[in-house]
Amino acid sequence: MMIRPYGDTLNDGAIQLSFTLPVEHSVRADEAAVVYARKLGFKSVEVVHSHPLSKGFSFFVVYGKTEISIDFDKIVVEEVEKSLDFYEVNDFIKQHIRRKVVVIGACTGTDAHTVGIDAILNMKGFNQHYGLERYPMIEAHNLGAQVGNEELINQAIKLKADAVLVSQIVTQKEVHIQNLTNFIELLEAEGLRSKLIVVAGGPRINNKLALELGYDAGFGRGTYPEDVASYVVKKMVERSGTA
Amino acid sequence: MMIRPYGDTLNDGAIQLSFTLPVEHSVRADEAAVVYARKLGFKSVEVVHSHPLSKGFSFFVVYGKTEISIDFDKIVVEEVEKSLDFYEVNDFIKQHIRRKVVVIGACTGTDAHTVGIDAILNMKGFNQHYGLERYPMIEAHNLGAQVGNEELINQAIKLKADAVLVSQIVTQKEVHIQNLTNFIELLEAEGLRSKLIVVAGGPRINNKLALELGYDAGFGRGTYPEDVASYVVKKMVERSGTA
Amino acid sequence: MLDSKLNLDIRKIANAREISKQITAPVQNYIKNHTTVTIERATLRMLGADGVDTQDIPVPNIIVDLLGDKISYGAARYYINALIRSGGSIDELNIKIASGWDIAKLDMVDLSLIEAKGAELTELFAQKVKSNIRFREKKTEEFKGKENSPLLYLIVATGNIYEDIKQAQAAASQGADIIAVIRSTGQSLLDFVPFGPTVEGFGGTYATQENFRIMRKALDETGEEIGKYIRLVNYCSGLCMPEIAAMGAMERLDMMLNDSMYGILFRDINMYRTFVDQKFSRMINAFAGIVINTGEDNYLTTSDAYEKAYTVTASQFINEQFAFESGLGSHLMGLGHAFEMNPEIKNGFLFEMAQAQMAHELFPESPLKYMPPTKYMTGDIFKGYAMNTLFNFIAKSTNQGILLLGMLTEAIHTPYMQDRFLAIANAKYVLNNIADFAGDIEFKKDGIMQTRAREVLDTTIQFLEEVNKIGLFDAIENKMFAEVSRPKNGGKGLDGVARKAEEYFNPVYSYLEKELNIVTGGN
Amino acid sequence: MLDSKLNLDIRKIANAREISKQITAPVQNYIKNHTTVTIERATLRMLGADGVDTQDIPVPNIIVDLLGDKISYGAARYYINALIRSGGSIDELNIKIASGWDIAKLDMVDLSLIEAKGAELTELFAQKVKSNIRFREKKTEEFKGKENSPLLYLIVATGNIYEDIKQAQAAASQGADIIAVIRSTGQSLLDFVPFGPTVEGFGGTYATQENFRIMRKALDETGEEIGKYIRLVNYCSGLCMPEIAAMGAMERLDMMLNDSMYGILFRDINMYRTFVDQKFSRMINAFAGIVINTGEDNYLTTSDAYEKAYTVTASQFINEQFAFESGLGSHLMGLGHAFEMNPEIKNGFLFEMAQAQMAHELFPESPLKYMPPTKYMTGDIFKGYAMNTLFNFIAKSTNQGILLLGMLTEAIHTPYMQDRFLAIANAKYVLNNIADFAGDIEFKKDGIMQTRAREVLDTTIQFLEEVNKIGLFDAIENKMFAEVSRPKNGGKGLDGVARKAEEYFNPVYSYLEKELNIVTGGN
Ligand code: B12
Ligand code: B12
Ligand SMILES: Cc1ncc(COP(=O)(O)O)c(C=O)c1O
Ligand SMILES: Cc1ncc(COP(=O)(O)O)c(C=O)c1O
Repeated sequence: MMIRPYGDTLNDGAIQLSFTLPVEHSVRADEAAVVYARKLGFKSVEVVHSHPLSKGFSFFVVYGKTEISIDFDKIVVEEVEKSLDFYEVNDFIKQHIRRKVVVIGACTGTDAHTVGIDAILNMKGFNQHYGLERYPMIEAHNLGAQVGNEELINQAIKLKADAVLVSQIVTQKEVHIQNLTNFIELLEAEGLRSKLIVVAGGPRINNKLALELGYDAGFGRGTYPEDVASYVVKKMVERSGTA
Repeated sequence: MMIRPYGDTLNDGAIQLSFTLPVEHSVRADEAAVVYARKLGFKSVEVVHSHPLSKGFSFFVVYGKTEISIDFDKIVVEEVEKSLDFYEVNDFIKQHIRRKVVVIGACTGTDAHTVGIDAILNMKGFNQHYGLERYPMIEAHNLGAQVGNEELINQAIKLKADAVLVSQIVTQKEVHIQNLTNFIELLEAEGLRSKLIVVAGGPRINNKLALELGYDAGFGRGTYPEDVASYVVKKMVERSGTA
Repeated sequence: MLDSKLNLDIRKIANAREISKQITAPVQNYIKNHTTVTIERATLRMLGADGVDTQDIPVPNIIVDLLGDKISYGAARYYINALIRSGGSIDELNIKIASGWDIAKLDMVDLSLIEAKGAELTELFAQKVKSNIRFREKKTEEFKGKENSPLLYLIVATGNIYEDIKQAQAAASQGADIIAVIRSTGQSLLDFVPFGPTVEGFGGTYATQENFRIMRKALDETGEEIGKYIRLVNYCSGLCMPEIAAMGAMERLDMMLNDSMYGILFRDINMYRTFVDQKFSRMINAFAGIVINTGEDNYLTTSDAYEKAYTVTASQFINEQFAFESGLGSHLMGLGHAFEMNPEIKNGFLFEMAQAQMAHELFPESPLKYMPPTKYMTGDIFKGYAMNTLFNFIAKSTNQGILLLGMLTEAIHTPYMQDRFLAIANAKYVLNNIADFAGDIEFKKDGIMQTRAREVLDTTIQFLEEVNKIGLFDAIENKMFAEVSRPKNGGKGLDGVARKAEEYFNPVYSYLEKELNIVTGGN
Repeated sequence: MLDSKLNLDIRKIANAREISKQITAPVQNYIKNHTTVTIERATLRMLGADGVDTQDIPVPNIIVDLLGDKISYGAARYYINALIRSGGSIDELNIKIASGWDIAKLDMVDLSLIEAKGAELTELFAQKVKSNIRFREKKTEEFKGKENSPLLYLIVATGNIYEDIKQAQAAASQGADIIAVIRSTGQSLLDFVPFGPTVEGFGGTYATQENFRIMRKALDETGEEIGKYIRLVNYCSGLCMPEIAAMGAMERLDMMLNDSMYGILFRDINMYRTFVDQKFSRMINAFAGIVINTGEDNYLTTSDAYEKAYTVTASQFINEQFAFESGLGSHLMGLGHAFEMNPEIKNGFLFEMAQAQMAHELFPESPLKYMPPTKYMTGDIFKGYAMNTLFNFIAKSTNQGILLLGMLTEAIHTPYMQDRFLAIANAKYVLNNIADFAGDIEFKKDGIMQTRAREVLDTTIQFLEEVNKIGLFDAIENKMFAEVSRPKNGGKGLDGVARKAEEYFNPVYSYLEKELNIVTGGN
């Protein structure tokens, strides 16, 4: 199925844009905004608002219509399947793994945002969803924030982790990509990559990105602890081939 | 000078978009939004927000970065030059035309929005800028709204207009384009086009569009009466070659 | 008891009401002696006239055209006569008429037969409407808990009824309580109601009985799904006011844009025509339990909201009187006003709040309809979104009844689906976040808001007194409303007004007068 | 007189203040007997130490490292000794030290000579700071009319000081009153201050004296152009608190993020270190007329704003005491709090308003610093813009002093230029539109807001009493603040604390104590 954006009529291709151009505000700047939007593939373009931001910078609000379309049937996502809930995860572990699963997690590199990883790990959890610490069949260790990649690996070894959860919130200048990549490289150098389930998470992370960077899975905005738990335990069983 | 949008660093190419896709809200829909934005030429794309709108429709807020750039030096606009003010217009007419200039205006077709053309013509004017009715050297006739194109031409003949001002506010389904084009065709059929100065205006009109449609000039958002007056009188003198 | 913040003088309020009554009295005098083509057509519709001929002329129009001057005697008389004479069903009669049967030329059967048949047909109509009311009451009762307060009112305006349905259902599932289908540009000046489902319109969709029906069905379906009664609105306005009222009553619309003077001032419809029409249209709305929405917001699209606030208040009082005189109760009066203060004005918020609160205190039992900023909306959608936030704030904190949601793209296009979604999200956020703010604050005695309200009320009274002195007809001619002059005999539709004959017969009119306890008095 | 809306019991307020005084008293006892590496480095900086060696180690760090335990006697003593012995200028001395001259090993000249020279250098520093103050006073006086109320506070955070300047100047020309240059992630944990202009940083730009200087210059230029004094802010926080205070005093910063406990709770810096450092840093800020911004907003990024509102209020009282004890007047206390109520909470607006109004009534002379929603901001930039509208509303209607503007993209990226523009436009609209709203309303007696404020104040007092019972040090260890436990001897920087020797010598400290009328008392 070919699809296009929808304003008020199927296939009208309507999109709202806003952007800044590094030119002085003027009629010519407005025209530049039109030309720019055309270059992005918009057939009909309306600069509905423009305003000077400061010397040499102008702001635009634009509505455009485009004929560009994509084939929705060709969109595939490695969708992380429907989660087990708190009870199901514990039962699943009891039945298929028969020992406590060890999970460690941290917000790594220079990143000091603990709230995300806490939401996944701490007792209290997030939005009335218990964190992994509360799962009877999971032994969860929260290493906190600003944890270096080496340190994280050492802890994984020491605590005999089954799974490592890496949180990355700050993404400015792609700092998270560097850091996430570095972690996988270190793991591989240590020959540990295949022994661990390695999961990345954060508001700008998604499964696709995580897979590209060599993680087993990635979780974004609005993840709940059971999503991660459920993924981890199923993956463990899948790997050991005992499912 | 090649330019690109500016987020917080020159040439970062950052743009904000929002749009709706006619697909059910899901991880796959999010991915479709990414793919779509890529197809528009965005290299890095973040779907920062998505929300179901109703069955089969999803809303997205996206930030993207693109390397597409345009050459600002190549942007040319037929800029309507700096206006004379109220006094200057009257002096200019006294000196160069030596009779009252007759201007008629209307909001045409099915369009019933009088506020725009009133702002240009009525005594009171707009934002403390007097309307053309108040100009001693202009004889202004405001025909109001929902005026048919034939009727407008009849009045132009009857009142011996020098200039005709056409206002178009409603643009849904390009109704203004049809109506504006039709007016020029009728004028040409009557052999009147070259005898009149014909000006279009409205919030979605600009000079470029007006020229394309065969008008002498076009005025958009935030036009003041003196902008129009000044354009009309200069154009009259230019045409008669007596400037 | 009303929680009063403004400390307004109740004697002044009573006085404003009293003057308004004096203003409308002479108009009522005119009204009772006249009928119009559309009143007759509406009556025919309520009795069963329907369908179009090969040139798409509606059956009610064919009949009234055939009758010409005879409408002074009431068109119903001839229609019922034809029905009796034809011996067939109403549907058969309509088809015959559409095929060219000239019922104006028939001999008349005995009046008592016509009266009996008229009573019977009226009863059929009344039963239908009453069952609509019962249904609405049942559903609103059933789903009451889910309603927003104020009710969230969203418009759809694609021009295509089927596209409208998609948008309306989306809005309903997002939280809308009310859906208004905006009418196509220009329909208000048509002296007939188009027929059948329509897919072409500019800036809106034609109001046709079929469109009413299919949108009603679509909203009922969505309503059942989400457990809510979704109210449907259309425009009972223009040259066919009473006919649209009749259609709305039959198709279970819940609200109607319906103003006593809007057509005169903003559509240049003749004033006699409008006054006569509005009365019957409101009687039908009253009978059908339909909430009217008056159009005071329109004053502020051409006049300044700060300077001319009193015209809004004055018009509300006049609309109220006209409504009372049509048997419409306060609880059905969605009196209009709008958030149209220039956003650059210092303390503009306080003036808006004073005005909105005053409307609430002047008309405590009426579900006020509050219109969003439109005039000062620009292409800056972000600024617009912030303005809509404050608009929603005032609506909630002054207990408005009906909240027409502002679109961030108001200055750009008729709403996209996402625009409507964002509007609802904004309103829901504000309504919940400030839920009990209104009850938690008081206005400072003699502060800016109290002073402003007092001043507007005083000016309103002065203004009403002036109108009363010269009479409403002359006041309108003298540009006192909306800064526009409408000559008494100018405008559209005057030729459709006829003086009623002594023997004027209209079984629906009489029935409604009785049902609504309207005492019109003799000639 | 303060216009009170909350009807709070003034005895309770006095009580909260009294308990806070008791809480900080034992801490003061510890403070007066200790110094730290950064206090010594700050002192050296104020006396003239500057520059770096080939490995980018700052001269003040070189000296303190050389001195080791000797800092108990005050590093100034050795630096001045070296100056006298070198016979050259300060600049020459700095270069010598950077090149490896070990001044710890020199014989000491007569103390009276050192004291005299110390007084002279301190005087030079003091003159510079006083002239900064005069300049600031002149300019703020000159351009007062153009300031917003509250002052609009905008952040820049590109990581590159030159890019920051572009953004800062743009913001200033759009209406910002205050520009804060956000610091790079992690600088707070460096035990030295980087040197020179910097163009690389994550989520912010390094605080260096050169960066202060060039941003100051840029803002002064823009200020002259637009006729306004643009205030500059940085972070006087982390392991180098007093040094950054010293740099700010010299480069005419106007505000500093500076909290008595933030480093302990949110950066895991040792508590003894932090308490000792914060005092000297605040003395410097006080002397330089720099407004501090405390960090209570941070509690609410990890704790719930509804449940833990009292921790904010308690922390404000404690911060106030610590500030008083550093000679900092109320008018320089930008006590922090934040709009962090979950936007889904019914009546969240009322709770926010009660809290903001209470802060104003508890600290009527302090220019409160109100932080925008951050935690509940999402990628829905429109929702965010609406939240920021209500945030600005509360700020204005509760008379906040400093308004850190919220960004619609808070959940996405550090601000784009257009984000900042939209934030300013939003604030200006609201501030003007509701200009006198605060003065025009009252809160209902015993209504939701009054009750909420009373409850929070009561809980605050209970909480302060508990803290007082076990002592601040143990309270922090016991997780009573920010739900985090910090062991007394844990965290970073404890090894940088030294007990002062009897003969401890610090001419700047002594000078400031005198100037600020601080009575520290003997050992
Ligand atoms: C709270 C907060 C802070 C607090 C952090 C307190 C703490 N102890 O964590 C404080 C005030 C200290 C702070 C500081 C800074 N912050 Co901050 N902060 C935020 C804020 C407001 C909320 C983040 C949050 O708590 N979200 C709630 C949690 C529950 O959501 P989450 O993190 O997305 O986590 C969920 C999912 O992503 C997922 N998840 C997350 N991690 C993981 C891991 C795994 C394995 C899995 C499976 C799932 C998962 O599950 C969670 C639950 O669903 C955001 C803005 C915003 N509204 O998002 C900025 C924000 C993240 N901060 C930002 C910045 C830049 C900073 C600073 C660098 C600024 C500075 N220079 O001072 C500093 C430095 C911090 C540092 N060194 O990293 C930027 C990041 C910009 C970017 N994209 O790079 C943001 C977006 C604000 C902004 N617009 O500038 N911040
Ligand atoms: C006021 C208003 C009305 C009033 C009009 C009252 C009146 N007497 O004019 C009323 C309530 C009656 C109305 C009705 C409708 N409106 Co209306 N209305 C507006 C509104 C709120 C403001 C327009 C306005 O007055 N602007 C102020 C004037 C001063 O600005 P301006 O028109 O741009 O004029 C300036 C310039 O453009 C220029 N200019 C204009 N004309 C000319 C001509 C010349 C020659 C020159 C030189 C310059 C010039 O100079 C002027 C001064 O600077 C806009 C939304 C908005 N905020 O823009 C919607 C809007 C224009 N309306 C709209 C619609 C759809 C309608 C309806 C069709 C809705 C309906 N189905 O009922 C109806 C029908 C009207 C019809 N038949 O045309 C849409 C148009 C969408 C589109 N792009 O097609 C808008 C954008 C709202 C929306 N989002 O849906 N409307
Ligand atoms: C009472 C009333 N009727 C009708 C309309 C709509 O306009 P039109 O006359 O084009 O149907 C409005 C618009 O605000 C109105 O208030
Ligand atoms: C007092 C104080 N210092 C510093 C910071 C900034 O963080 P960092 O410690 O990374 O400099 C904040 C942030 O809110 C703060 O409130």
